[in-house]
Amino acid sequence: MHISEGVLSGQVLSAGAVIAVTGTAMGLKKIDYDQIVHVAILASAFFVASLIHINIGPAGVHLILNGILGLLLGFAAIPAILTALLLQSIFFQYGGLTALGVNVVIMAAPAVLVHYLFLPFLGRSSKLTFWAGFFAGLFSILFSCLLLGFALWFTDKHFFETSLAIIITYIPIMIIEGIITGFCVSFLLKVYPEIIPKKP
Amino acid sequence: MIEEKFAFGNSFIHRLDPKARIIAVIILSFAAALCDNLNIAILYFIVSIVFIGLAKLNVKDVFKRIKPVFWFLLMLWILLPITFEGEIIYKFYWLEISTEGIIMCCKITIKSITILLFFTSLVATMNIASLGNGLHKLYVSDKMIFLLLMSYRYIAVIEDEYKRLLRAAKFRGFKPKTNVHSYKTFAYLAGMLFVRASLRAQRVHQAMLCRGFNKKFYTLDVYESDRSNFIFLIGVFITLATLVVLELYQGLFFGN
Amino acid sequence: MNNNENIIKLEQVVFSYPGSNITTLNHLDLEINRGDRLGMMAPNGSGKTTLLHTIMGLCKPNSGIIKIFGKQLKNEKDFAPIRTKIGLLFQDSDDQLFCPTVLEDVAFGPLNLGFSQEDAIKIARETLAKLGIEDFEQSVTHRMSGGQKRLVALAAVLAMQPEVLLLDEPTAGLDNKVKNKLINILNNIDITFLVISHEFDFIKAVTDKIYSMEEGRVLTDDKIHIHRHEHVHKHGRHPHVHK
Amino acid sequence: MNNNENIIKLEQVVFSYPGSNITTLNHLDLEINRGDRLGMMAPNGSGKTTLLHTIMGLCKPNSGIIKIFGKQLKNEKDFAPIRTKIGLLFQDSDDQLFCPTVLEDVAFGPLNLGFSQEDAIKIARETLAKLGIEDFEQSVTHRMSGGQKRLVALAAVLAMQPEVLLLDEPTAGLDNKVKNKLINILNNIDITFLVISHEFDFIKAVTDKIYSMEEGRVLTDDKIHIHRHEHVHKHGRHPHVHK
Ligand SMILES: Nc1ncnc2c1ncn2[C@@H]1O[C@H](COP(=O)(O)OP(=O)(O)OP(=O)(O)O)[C@@H](O)[C@H]1O
Ligand SMILES: Nc1ncnc2c1ncn2[C@@H]1O[C@H](COP(=O)(O)OP(=O)(O)OP(=O)(O)O)[C@@H](O)[C@H]1O
Ligand SMILES: [Mg+2]
Ligand SMILES: [Mg+2]
Repeated sequence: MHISEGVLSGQVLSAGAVIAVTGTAMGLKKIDYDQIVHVAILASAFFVASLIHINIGPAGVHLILNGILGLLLGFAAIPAILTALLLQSIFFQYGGLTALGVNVVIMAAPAVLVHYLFLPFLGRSSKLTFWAGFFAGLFSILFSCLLLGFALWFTDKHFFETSLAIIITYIPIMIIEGIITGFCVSFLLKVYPEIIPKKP
Repeated sequence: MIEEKFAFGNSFIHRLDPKARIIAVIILSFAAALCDNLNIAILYFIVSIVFIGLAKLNVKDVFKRIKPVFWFLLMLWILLPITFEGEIIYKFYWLEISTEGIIMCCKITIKSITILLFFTSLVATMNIASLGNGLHKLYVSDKMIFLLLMSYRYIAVIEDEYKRLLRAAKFRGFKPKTNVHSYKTFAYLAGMLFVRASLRAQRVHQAMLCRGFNKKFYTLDVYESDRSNFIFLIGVFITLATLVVLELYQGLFFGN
Repeated sequence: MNNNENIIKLEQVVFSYPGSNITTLNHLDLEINRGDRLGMMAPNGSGKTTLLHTIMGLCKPNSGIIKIFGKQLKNEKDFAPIRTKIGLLFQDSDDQLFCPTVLEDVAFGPLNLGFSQEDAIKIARETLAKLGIEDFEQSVTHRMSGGQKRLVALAAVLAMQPEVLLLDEPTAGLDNKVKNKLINILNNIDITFLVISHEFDFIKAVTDKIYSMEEGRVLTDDKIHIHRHEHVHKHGRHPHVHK
Repeated sequence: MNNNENIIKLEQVVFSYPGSNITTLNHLDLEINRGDRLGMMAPNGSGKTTLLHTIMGLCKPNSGIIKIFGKQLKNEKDFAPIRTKIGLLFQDSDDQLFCPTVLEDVAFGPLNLGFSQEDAIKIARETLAKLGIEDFEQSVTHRMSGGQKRLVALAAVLAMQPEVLLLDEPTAGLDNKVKNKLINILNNIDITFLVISHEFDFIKAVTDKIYSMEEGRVLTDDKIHIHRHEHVHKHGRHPHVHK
């Protein structure tokens, strides 16, 4: 989920950059030197997971999975997402430099939010785990869409209908991210519970 | 997948110090992003083309690289003129196309391509090691640089792992469809990627400890600063100043 | 059974990885007949894994003909049904196991083939029993040892009831006990197979013929000079030097 | 040089992985003396890798004594300086090469030891030259072949100028050419080492003594029965069965 270059106004771009830098600094502070490799390689996994291609009927979409990254990393997800987005722009030119800050906020803020909202429910029972994962996946995309909409709306009030259209097209993706995140979290809890952090 | 196609060239730009290039790309991109006049935006676009020329990049490859943006722009051209409110210039039943929408589309198209070209000519022409080096000289936090380099290093490894996992699934008759079994399988594949990433991180961390890692990251310096970097940055500043002045006093030059 | 029935036939196959200017497979010919038990021994990077992937349709050759079960295969659509009949054991078992438990992993194939849940589980259990690893049924794969994983991966492949097995270095990193178990399994299974390995003893024990690869081609001559290291030596600090 | 000088000494070391109820190392004793060239051959999952990690202080034992260079080591602080003097070659080279280029990777260790930038680069270049891979200096590690990566990882370890080498299955998946290169390197290096391998020929060619592991203990008896597969056999469908 990206906003392309050249769309947003100066105020929105700088607000995004400032929030992203602050968030990244906070995230980096929470990573100590023993965890930094873990965060880095999970960022690689997040990057690769975003290449996974899923069918929805005749169309296809790429996974986003910022919800899972948020659940696994909390605040550390911010620098991890910044890393992944920067590498994406270097390799594929999705987005460039000026919108990077805003894009980090769009992807990372929901990730951190979801961490605090849903992590406490993981591992209580297998059903609860799945649904906590489901809503973590769904909400992270929903929040991302809302942030994207706000960014456009703050740039120019005329973007209102455009924002609405984007949010509506993302509804199927929210559901699919929910399903995938639900199964994925159940999988992790069964196979490798150490990867799930202690309750916040 | 990750082929740094432009990183290994031999041009004026390739020889520049990464630090100078990073400074240049930041100020040029933001200046272009903030520009609000279509005519000036076109001038920025011309400057970006000059940079592509200076870096001696293959035009076809550059075009291929920025192709994803065209899909986005296409969507924009379909969506914006009909949803953007403003003065209606064309009406087709309930479809109303606004002038503001069209102008907006033009601006966004030019600006986004320009910024991507700046990025391609100045940043995509370094390999990641040099990028890390440049960021280091610009006092970016060591942790952040390390995160970037390390993450880059293992993307190819993890991507290979993913490809092989998907392959194995396909060999066992898996056909991706729109159903729960498919989504569950992809969830398992993604989950496995995270598990393996985490296990690998443990081993890599251990390997670093074994090599005497003591919470300090070193960057090898390979670029020496010479005069060309300075001249380059001066050139960038002059161009930029000219464009900004032009935009401020646009009325005098373009008469609107 | 007609022992000369061609199962896999490659003719003049040329392949190079996109972006690379090396021709990894260079006018390669290969025939595998029903009942063949072939070994393949060749240096790192000579293209063995690439060859197996070409047979499976993962690497699309630039030119040449691939015939499997007598039918020429050209595109993804032709290969898809073939892949379930050829079992490929990957060089790294970790790449092959992605379900939460061993049982689910082995049942994954049969489920995709359209078997019902119960039948798939039944097949999975039978296959595990055949390999003597039924006790691992509920284990989590990534906590198993290398040898155990290899056997589970083999079970996952065998559960598809393939007609040919392609084994990519099945013994790398395995101890002698598991190696012997594999030898045992391969010698008692009634299936056509091609096994890649760097270990002469192992290949010798399970196959009838040993092939090699050189310059992108398969050398089928039975008289290939496979340099065997017969002279194991105890030595001091300055031993005889191997070239 | 006193040939009986203890470099590494483990006494009654007990270790089990957190959350596991198996005692991986069970009252294990081990002595490595200066100049030793030891081999270790033992089944998968018998704890060889765990043993090496315990020596390096990466796995903290539940009880027992670890003495290295005559000094007893207890916590992270004690181990940190020791790790630079013991070179561990990991089972998977990808775990060990984490810098963007080969040169940086090999220089990583010396830089951490406090060498200046130029000296670190000089040491790195010399080490690469010693292993005959100086041409790879600017290569990106993840684009290299398995054998090349293994040699670079070895260079990275040797650049620290360690006094002891611990090698964890250095030959798995390598062809005979690279294997012989490794044999050559190990036979011409003046360093104490312990090498783990499943390949008898290789171990035999580079070491003086072969140890094994069983039930979490090291068997040092020179008379250990290492079951070697001397009788390679051609066979029909129902061969002699190995137990
Ligand atoms: N994805 C790829 N892109 C480009 N080149 C590749 C790729 N995969 C392999 N190669 C190259 O193709 C050649 C053959 O590789 P392949 O993996 O088939 O060798 P192999 O015989 O299986 O070696 P090994 O014994 O190490 O497994 C090698 O030179 C390798 O570097
Ligand atoms: N991180 C871990 N958590 C729990 N158990 C582990 C872990 N790593 C290894 N084990 C277990 O400890 C035992 C010893 O493992 P180790 O890796 O030391 O064996 P190894 O002798 O090196 O085997 P191989 O020849 O396959 O490399 C095995 O039973 C393994 O399953
Ligand atoms: Mg191979
Ligand atoms: Mg091991």
